[in-house]
Amino acid sequence: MIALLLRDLRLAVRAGGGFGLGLAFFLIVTVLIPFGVGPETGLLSRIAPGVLWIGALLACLLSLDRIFALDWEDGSLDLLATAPLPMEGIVTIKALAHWITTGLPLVLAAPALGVLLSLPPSGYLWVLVSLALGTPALSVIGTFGAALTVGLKRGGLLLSILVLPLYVPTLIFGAEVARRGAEGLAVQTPLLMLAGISFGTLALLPFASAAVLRINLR
Amino acid sequence: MSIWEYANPVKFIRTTDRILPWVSVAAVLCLVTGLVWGYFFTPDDYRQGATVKIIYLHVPAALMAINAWIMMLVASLIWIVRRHHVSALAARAAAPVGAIFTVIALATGALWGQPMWGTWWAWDPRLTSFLILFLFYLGYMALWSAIENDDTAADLTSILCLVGSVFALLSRYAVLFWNQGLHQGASLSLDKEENVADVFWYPLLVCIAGFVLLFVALVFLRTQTEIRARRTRALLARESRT
Amino acid sequence: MTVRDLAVGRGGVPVLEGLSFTLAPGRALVLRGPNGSGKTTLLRTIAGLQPAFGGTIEGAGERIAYAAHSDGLKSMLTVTENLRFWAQVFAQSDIEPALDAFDLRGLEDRPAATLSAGQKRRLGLARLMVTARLVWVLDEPTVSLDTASVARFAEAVRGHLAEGGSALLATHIDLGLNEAEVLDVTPFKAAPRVSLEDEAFL
Amino acid sequence: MMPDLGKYAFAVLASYGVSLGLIIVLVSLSLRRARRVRAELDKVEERVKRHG
Repeated sequence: MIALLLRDLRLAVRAGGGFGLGLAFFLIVTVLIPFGVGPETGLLSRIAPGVLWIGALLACLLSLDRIFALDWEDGSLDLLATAPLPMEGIVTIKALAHWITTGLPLVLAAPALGVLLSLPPSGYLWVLVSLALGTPALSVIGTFGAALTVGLKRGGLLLSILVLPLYVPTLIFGAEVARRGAEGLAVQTPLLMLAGISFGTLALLPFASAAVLRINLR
Repeated sequence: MSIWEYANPVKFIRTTDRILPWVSVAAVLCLVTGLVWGYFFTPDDYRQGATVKIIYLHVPAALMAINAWIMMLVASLIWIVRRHHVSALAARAAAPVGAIFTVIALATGALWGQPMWGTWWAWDPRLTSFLILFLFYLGYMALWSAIENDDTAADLTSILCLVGSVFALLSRYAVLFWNQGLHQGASLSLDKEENVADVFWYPLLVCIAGFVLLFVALVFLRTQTEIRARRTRALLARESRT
Repeated sequence: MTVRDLAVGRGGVPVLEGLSFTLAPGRALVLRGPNGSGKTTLLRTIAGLQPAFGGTIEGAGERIAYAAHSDGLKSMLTVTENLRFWAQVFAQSDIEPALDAFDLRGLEDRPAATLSAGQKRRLGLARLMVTARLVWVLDEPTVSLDTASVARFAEAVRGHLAEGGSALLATHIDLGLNEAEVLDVTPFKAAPRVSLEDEAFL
Repeated sequence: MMPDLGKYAFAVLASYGVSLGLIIVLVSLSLRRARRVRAELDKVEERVKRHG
């Protein structure tokens, strides 16, 4: 399993697309927002936590279809399915690799982009914490969507339609933590809910993803 | 004689063919009675004025939008556990009906909200939940139509329906937490005295019955259609193979 | 491995049925049959990728190493990295014999993207040797191999058999594996029938 | 006979219009597809019967 993780990470580094693409998209979204809503600092600092969350979510969405598509095309997915790894393990590792190549860079870049949106100083910590806690859930849910659409030719758009409604609870609680943190309010309740969603999806959703993947391989 | 006999497509078509006319007539009767009663023969509410008449569409549609999803969930579970084709096709047939009911609930809600709250759309928990429910319906239908093999599609959509149900519930609580909302409490509960006066309550009940019957009739009809379409494909496949 | 009265199908349509054979250790079995006769479906079923319609398969599962038309190579990784990855997945570490057997010396550090079709195929087959699995299930293993490479491949299979392994191959060309038994799947062709999932509607 | 809807006429009428319109569209689409699929099936069944 470690080998699979290392291979996916190595591929992401070599192919370039992995780390760079999501980050660049995140940057573009956050840079475009002030052009859209105007440069007024007060407004920007108020919407900054939400914008950072939306940007991270969209950047994450962008790379979902790559989770299984390449392995499907070159036949590795068939071979992995006959390997002594449990399918649940494979999808979990795939989600983890996606998080490390996409989610983690987004988490780390968020404070830097927060500067561009004049995020209040009290917000940096909570944006970082909420994204660090929430992006794994985004990767795991996204892996489920990618497994659903793996054999389809134009699965990209369908994947977004399927995954976006599933992202709603994570987005609401994550952005709420970031917003309350930025405004100096208590964050305990949404933070606990966000953690609950993350751990819950991490524990349960791989079973659904594995079942879906088996159906798609047959 | 067990209920599972009706899972046989032929048996299902034969049975529903007998029931369908009655259900359809009953649905039309109930809807016409309820709506006419509600529209022409009920007084205006002292607070909401004539807009109270929207209740006869809004509440039943909203109720059935949720119940349709629950029915799809049950049908999906039956498909996963017992693999009865009729069950999977019934879930497929119910999805567009549920989606349309969701749109009706949203549209009437917006039209009601405009004079009451002074805005077409508020990110009120209930409205937002229905919007999310609508997105779930869209995704579900899109997945059905994207996959060519019928059984694979049935398998994948049932799992999506299961997972989606969990996330829909989660969204419901998330949205409640996120915005406490303008919407009045449920207009309908078992202790009706608290909410709706009898004058509004009885026509509303008839309308709800009408929507339920309409849903049943549409699902029967559409499931029959799906079964016939599958049968046509199966016959053509057999023809080309022999 | 023993297969008894196996029925397999594609997209719900039965393709082969009533298939029985035994593959003893040290033996090889070559499947023959025209295109579309269901060899690939049979091999996928035996490899556990799709459920059988009927019959039993014993001694498969965790003992099988499967190789299909596509090699599952990552073009961005080098030859050694590709091999080492599969070795690790199967909890092995020694990739040297595989490199030797398929004449991949000198190519070790080349990314798989720069290999020729035949070289890629050899790398894909070398993967089998690092799985340490007893039963090789191979689907058209000799596609895009030249005569010398085919001979090398036959040698590798022979070595595998000598170590007590066995091999199940679907192929059209003569590998020079004289000891292999041949099974023509044509007689087991399933009667023309609609798919099982459609049957409920007829 | 017509109830006086007062200033809420638009909201009420539009609600009824939109809802009934959507229901009618849904029902007629379902009916049309039902009829088409049934006709197609009948045709295929007829042919299958004739050819044995």
